[in-house]
Amino acid sequence: MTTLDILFGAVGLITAASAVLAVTTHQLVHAALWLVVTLGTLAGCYLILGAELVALVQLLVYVGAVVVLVLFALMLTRAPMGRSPEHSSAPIQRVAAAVIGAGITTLLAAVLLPALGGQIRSTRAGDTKGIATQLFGSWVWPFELLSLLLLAALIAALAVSRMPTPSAQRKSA
Amino acid sequence: MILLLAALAIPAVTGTSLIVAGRGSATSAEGNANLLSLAASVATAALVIATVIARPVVDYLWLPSLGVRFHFAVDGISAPLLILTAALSVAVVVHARSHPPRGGSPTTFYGCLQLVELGALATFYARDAVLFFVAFEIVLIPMWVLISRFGDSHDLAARADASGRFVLYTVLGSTLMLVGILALVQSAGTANIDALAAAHGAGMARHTQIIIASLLLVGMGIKIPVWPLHTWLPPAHTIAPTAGSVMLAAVLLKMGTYGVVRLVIAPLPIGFGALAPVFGAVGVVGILWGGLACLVENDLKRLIAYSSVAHMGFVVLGLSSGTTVGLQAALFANVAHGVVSALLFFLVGGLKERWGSADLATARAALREVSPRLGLALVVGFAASLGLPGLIGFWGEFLAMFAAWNPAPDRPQGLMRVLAVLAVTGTAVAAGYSLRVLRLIWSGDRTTPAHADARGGEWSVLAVLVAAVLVLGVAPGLVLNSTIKDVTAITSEVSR
Amino acid sequence: MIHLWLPLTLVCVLVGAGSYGVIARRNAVLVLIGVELILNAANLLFVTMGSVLNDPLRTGHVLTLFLITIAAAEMGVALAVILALFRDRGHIDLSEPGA
Amino acid sequence: MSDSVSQAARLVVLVPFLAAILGLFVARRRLASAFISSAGAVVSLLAGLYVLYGVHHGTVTPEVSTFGSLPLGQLRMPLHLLVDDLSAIVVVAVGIVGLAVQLFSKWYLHEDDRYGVFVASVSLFLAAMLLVVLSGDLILTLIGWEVMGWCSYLLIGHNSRLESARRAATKAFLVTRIADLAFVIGLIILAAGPSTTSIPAVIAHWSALPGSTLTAAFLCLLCGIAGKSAQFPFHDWLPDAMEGPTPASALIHAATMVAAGTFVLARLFPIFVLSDPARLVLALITAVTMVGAGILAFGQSDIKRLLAYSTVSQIAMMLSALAIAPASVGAGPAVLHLLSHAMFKALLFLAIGWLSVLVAGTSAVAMSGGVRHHPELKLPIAAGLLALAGVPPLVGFVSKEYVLGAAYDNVSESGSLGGWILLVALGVTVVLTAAYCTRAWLVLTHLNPADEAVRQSAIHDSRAVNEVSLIEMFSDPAPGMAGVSPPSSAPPAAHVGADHGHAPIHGSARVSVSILALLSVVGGSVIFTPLVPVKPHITWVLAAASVLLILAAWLVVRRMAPITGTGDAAVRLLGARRMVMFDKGFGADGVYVAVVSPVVRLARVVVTADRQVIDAYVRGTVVATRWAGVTGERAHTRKPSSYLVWLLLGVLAVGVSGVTLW
Amino acid sequence: MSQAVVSVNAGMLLPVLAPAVGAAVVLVVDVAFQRLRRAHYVIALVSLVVGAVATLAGLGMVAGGARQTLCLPGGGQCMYAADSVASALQLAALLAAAVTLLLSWPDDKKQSRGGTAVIVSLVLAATAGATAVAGARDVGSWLVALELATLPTVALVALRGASSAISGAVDLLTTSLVSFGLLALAAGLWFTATGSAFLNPAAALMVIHDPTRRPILVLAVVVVVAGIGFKLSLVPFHAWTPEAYDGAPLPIAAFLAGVSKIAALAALLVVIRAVAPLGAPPLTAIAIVSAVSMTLGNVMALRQDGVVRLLAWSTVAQAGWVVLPLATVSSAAVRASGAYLLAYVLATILAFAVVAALVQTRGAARARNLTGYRGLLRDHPFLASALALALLSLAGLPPGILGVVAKVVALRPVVASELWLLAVVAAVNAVLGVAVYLRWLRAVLASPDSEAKASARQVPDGGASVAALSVRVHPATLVAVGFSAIALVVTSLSPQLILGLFGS
Repeated sequence: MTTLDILFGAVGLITAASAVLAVTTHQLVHAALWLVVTLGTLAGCYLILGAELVALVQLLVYVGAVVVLVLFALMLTRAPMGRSPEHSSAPIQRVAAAVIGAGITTLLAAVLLPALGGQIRSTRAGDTKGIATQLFGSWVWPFELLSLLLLAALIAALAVSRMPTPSAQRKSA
Repeated sequence: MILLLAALAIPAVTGTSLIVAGRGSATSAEGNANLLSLAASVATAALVIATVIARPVVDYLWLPSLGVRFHFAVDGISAPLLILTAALSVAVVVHARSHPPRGGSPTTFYGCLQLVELGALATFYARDAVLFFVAFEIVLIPMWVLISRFGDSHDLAARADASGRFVLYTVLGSTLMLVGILALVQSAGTANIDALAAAHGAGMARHTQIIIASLLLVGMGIKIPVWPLHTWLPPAHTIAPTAGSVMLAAVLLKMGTYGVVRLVIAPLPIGFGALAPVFGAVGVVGILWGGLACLVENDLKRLIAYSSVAHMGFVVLGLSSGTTVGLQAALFANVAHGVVSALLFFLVGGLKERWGSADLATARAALREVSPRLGLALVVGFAASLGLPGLIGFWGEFLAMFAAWNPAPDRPQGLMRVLAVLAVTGTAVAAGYSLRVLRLIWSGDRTTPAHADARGGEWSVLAVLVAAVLVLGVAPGLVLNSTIKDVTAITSEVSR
Repeated sequence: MIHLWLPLTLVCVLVGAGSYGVIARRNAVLVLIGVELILNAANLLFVTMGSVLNDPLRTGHVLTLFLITIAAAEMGVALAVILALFRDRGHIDLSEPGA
Repeated sequence: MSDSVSQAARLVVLVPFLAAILGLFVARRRLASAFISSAGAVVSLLAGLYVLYGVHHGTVTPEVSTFGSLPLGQLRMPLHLLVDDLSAIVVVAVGIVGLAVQLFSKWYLHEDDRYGVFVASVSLFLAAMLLVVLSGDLILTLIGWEVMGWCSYLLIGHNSRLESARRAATKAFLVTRIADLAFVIGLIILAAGPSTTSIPAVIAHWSALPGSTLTAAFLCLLCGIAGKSAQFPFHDWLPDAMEGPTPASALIHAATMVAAGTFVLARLFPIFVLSDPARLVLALITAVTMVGAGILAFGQSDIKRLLAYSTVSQIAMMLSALAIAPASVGAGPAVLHLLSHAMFKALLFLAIGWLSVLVAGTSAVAMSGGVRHHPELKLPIAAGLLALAGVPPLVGFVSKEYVLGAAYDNVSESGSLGGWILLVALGVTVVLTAAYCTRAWLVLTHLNPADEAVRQSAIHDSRAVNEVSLIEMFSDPAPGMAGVSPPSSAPPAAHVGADHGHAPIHGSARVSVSILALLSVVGGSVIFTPLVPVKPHITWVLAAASVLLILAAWLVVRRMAPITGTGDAAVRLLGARRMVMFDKGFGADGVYVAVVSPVVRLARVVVTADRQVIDAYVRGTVVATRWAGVTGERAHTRKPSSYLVWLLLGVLAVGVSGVTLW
Repeated sequence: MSQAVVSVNAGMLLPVLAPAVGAAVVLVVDVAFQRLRRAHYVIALVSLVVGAVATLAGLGMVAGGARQTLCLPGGGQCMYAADSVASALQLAALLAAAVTLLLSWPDDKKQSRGGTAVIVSLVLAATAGATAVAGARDVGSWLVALELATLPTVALVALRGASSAISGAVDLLTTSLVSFGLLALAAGLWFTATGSAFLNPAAALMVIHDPTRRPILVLAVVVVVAGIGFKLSLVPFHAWTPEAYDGAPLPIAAFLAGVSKIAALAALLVVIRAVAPLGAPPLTAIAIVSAVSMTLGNVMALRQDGVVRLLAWSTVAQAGWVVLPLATVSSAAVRASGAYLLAYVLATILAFAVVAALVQTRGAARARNLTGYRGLLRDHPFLASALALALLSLAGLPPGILGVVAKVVALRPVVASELWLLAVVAAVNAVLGVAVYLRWLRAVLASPDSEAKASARQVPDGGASVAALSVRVHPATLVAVGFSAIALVVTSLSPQLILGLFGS
């Protein structure tokens, strides 16, 4: 039981709890906020695992951008404040969801833990320089593809949002 | 070599051009289309006969990555069937002169006929197992079009049902056959039919042989058709136009038995030996089943369809005996049924057009009184179909029964003898339904409603077929001598 | 030094929670949240293995960065489509049959 | 010499066959077809005579090849003809009868529009019979055998406008065909042993190993022979076959088809004698048949049917000779009786046909006194009847004595059960034969101021075709199929009505009749006996006994014959009511119907099963597919969230299966 | 700290670079010159053709020896390999994209929404993703390229703007997002199991002897199958297919059926080939998925009256055939699956092209409904013949020899490894498939009846479009039809042209 273990255990516990809350709460905004907590604590986990750069990016991109996007989406779709059970689907489906979720968890655990769970490893101090070198050296090709992906996504998002509404089309047609 | 390719190319080109480019152009006129396809079929027939004499071989690699060769040749077993196919293709075109197709554009009709001929010829020429399968499939769609577009126009639903049944049933059969062929090629290591036959299943485990053989037998059994898999045949025959029925009964069914000889009996002796009793049994059930059905069936075309089931049952029985006599019997009965069923379907097709229906229940003028030519052809046809000695139908049936009585040593003799006895009783049933039909439509005192007798194209076709029935009945050696060599090679026993 | 079962268990839990959310939610945005959780589980797996394996390519970390970016891009397109859906139907309930 | 004989033997079969084919082409033209058919018969008869000559003087190669042997692997099928003294003489007899029939029918059918077809089929029939006689190969025998059956179908049903003729033809063919099933199996068994179909080889093979297999084969053969030769229990088709024109009857029932069985057995006699059970069975069959048929013949109200039953009885007599003749005696007696029967029965049929044309009917009533009115018929009919009755020295007497002698030898040598039975049966048959001959003669020569009214009225109910039609059981709804055919249907050959000026008899017909008459008178001891391989010995005791029996029967019937009416002894003896039963052959036809009807019921079951059971699976798949489609559509709610459920469920399933089943 | 810069061979990357650059250029041009519309298409076609030509270099290769680039220094492993399989799929993808563009060629009358530049650039981007994933040999570019091939299609579907389009887009979106999450997880598992970023046998072979890490690898593979199953529209990941096809504009539906299927299979094959040398036993998961997909797809397709939905369901069924050989993990299976996919794509794109052409002449209402096809053979013999050929190829019956051969190819590995049950299921489904396509073909051959036209007029939308019908088919569409028809005929005459692409 190392100190890292204890730290990770604590943070990870929060992460897990908030993740579960994020998918179960009855209030949309709470869900978004719990997501923020999850992502933030995950960044903590990364730190503990010694990946400072990743943790940083996580905070910037995810907490900074994605969650904001989510919140905007909630606002724009006139999400009701306060508890509203209708965000969750029919009970049967929820039961199914629980079963499937549990199933997938156990499947993964059954495969992963026996193989590696027992091991105790030292985590390298994350060297940002090394990562950067690799990112722009070895991984240049996927990096370029990624830029194209971002471009395409940007255009796509723009075009779809600028797209005239069906009601307008009906008028025009 | 060029002969053989031409024999395949002519129907292919004519058929496709008639279908695709035919309409609208000058050929769309009934007569021109007929003339064109008549010329094509005659040329093809000549070439086919030339190939049968010259025995050329075409062989080059077609699909290197599958090892499929474009390999065609002629041997004693396929020669009679090739000639039969070519001759009947000419016959249907000639017959269609006096009975033009109804229901669609004539170009489509003749084009489909050409494609059917192409498929049948390619199947009988093919020397590569996979190529055989491809050729086997070619006939499906043209025949489907013939049935679904030019079939009996009284009941459209029945037309759709019959054509659908035909194509779906047969596709199931051929796909199972494909699985079998692939397995065979896989485990034998070659797709060359001759090599397969020569290997005699050497180095293949018994259970493998049995599995492959059963796949192939079920697949081809649908085409033959063997007893419980026959229910596509009667509706198809009932609905199909005359030309369709003739090609279906006289040529397409033969492809199944031919395939059994080529791809089951020769390459898988052990597997087939294990399955032969069952195969023969269903064949005999088919004999009795079809015959009995004919005793009460009231639609003439349906009746002949059922009699086809019965006659192919004799072929199956002969095949399952596993002796030279049996194979000879089966191959001869194959040809015999081709001729006889063609004759009968030409007749019945003509009668159906004259009567407006093929129903036996309504009173007709006795053919003997009003149309002696049709009457003569009918008498000969049914005499042959009841296996009258001296006519073409006799040899196959008798020899099949003989072969079943003393089969190959690895067959269960007791069972096979029981089968032989049952088959003999089947001939009595055949006599029963043949005389029934003759008594209903051939003899009688009614002379009304009178209808025209056969003449022109129809009569010539009928006359030729009647002559064939007589000649091959008196001199069966014409066929048997052609097949004996390869048959002996298959059964690998010295013919004394 | 760290016991690997800790992060791995967290991965499993996150995936499970994510899939639960994907199924159990009808609001499209909430479904997206579930998807994010699954993605983050993958990230965590990468980071964990990347930091314990001695990999010259730094695969674990680099791929995590990629995935984060991809997630952002996805989110953009997704929200655009969801807005279009909202403008079309007036709600973003995924348990309503589509047109 | 021998090649020319071989050629002649081939011609014997080939020429009538070609004549038949040609005849079909010229069927429309009377003269042409008459010429072709008669010429064919003549040529084949001459060739037959040459063969006969060759056989008895000089050397012949017995095995004559035909169209080559068939390549059938281990089964040898040489398809040879077999020329020996046995076949040669029978060929000649058949040729004579055939020629006579051809000549006669030119006159008899001279107003029939299908004369050409008729003579063509007669030629084909002759070819088939000659093939059976000359065949040295079981397959050739079978071919001739079945082709004869088919021709008999065509000939009996010649006048296919008559329902009764159609029915009789169908019945004849079906009954014989069903009997032939066993025949075919028998041939297969015989051929399977030596794996060849050549008759000499078969005989050689089986005579080495007699036993149960051989017996089985012969029992099967006997079944077929009983069918073709109209033996009990298949006998009933023959009287109905009288629906055919009289020349056809003369051909089928005198010399050819019905006698073919006898010939085939005679051919196989060397191995037939080896199987006692089979011979006993044959003895029983023939005993029953000859007596029963004799009785029935006496009770027939129709002279032609009387002849028919007498044929049945006489055939039984021939076969009985084969059943009992010791190996030492051989098949001679049977063949001899075959020949003589051919002669006198053909004579009788032709003569009666002649008369029936003149008096327009064949019923006893119609024919009563016919001979008195047409004296030119007196001689032939008398000769025929005397020969039939077996009065010395006519041909019938000689051959019957040989049969009796064979029975006597059998009893005296081995004294087998069959021998005793047959000896008795033969005695009874002699009496019965004499009785019905006498009756017929008295009827025909009956002189009384007959009131024409009676006769004319009686003409029309002479036929007695049975009620329930076999084919009708096949439930075909074709019209005019009413069980009892309408009373309007005329008697056989009545479409060439005498009273409406049938042409006067041709010389050729007259000649043919008189040739037959001559042969039946002198044929016995002078012509045939020397040519048939048989030890010429006549047991005088038996001869005397039979003559006495004949005399007695003659006297009795003579006493019985009434002076009034038609002078029909049977009417007096049995009473008209019972004679109806006789005409129906004691309802044997009903038995056939009883056999057929279950088959038809089975056929209905089959058709139902075909549509409702087997095809049900096909339709079932369609239904199943459609149902699956409907279910699938229900499952696709088009709700994205439910799709997500499937997706993750699928992942779980795939993952689990992958991890566990890899 | 190793030298980190990889070797780059741009020529080898051209199949990916060309469409990518093309997309960028199109956008720039669009910004620069507002008016232009056709120029975009010309640029796009040029770039696609360039890429296509560039793939030919890789086609000579046998499956094993590959042209590789982006290799780590020191002759290490490479991130991009253009071997015959990859190049063949790339070629197919580029050509399919070209046909798609031809089909969506702007028509003078109707204002194309969202600007043609967007559509063109998105199509090009997705195509670049497809070609990139075919060549990808490392987890990173594999993931990115796959997403690049997927994400634009969502927008392309949505861009039509109709309600059906949007709901289709939503279905596609949600499914793709979840699937991508799973793929990312699978990639993580792969990395966990092998400790290598490379999808190649070398990495897989390290695990094979380690009984505890082997299950991780297996799980990675099957999760990849599941995650890509959505893109291949395998049951049960298929549900978006009919909605998206039906909602999307026809060219985009063709794109979904063509390019994105190629991308999906390419991605799958990368992984399968990586594990193939393990001599893995038959993958039961794939067998089950394939059998279920065939059956459900055919059964559902039998009930569709809308042409596009029918094609969508037939896609599901054909996807089952595509992965059928993969049930036996082997290089032969990989080639077979690729060949089958190409045959399918060729036929289905031709079918879509004909439908698009008919929309222009007969109006959407008739062209999208089976009954609207009655009498086609009489009215448009050429189009009808092309459609018939396409359908028969899909059904696997002559004269669609290509389809027959494809059937043979797909069944061969299954039979070779004696999976009799699977083979029989496939045979039964061949029958169902024939039923599906002949149902359509019967309508094509049937004699025209007046009531169909009448009904087409009654439908308001149909009426409108009938009113707006152009008398003749747009030349670009005709070119598309003719191009794919000729390709299908040629490959039917000599299927080796397609089989040979994958080496032997």
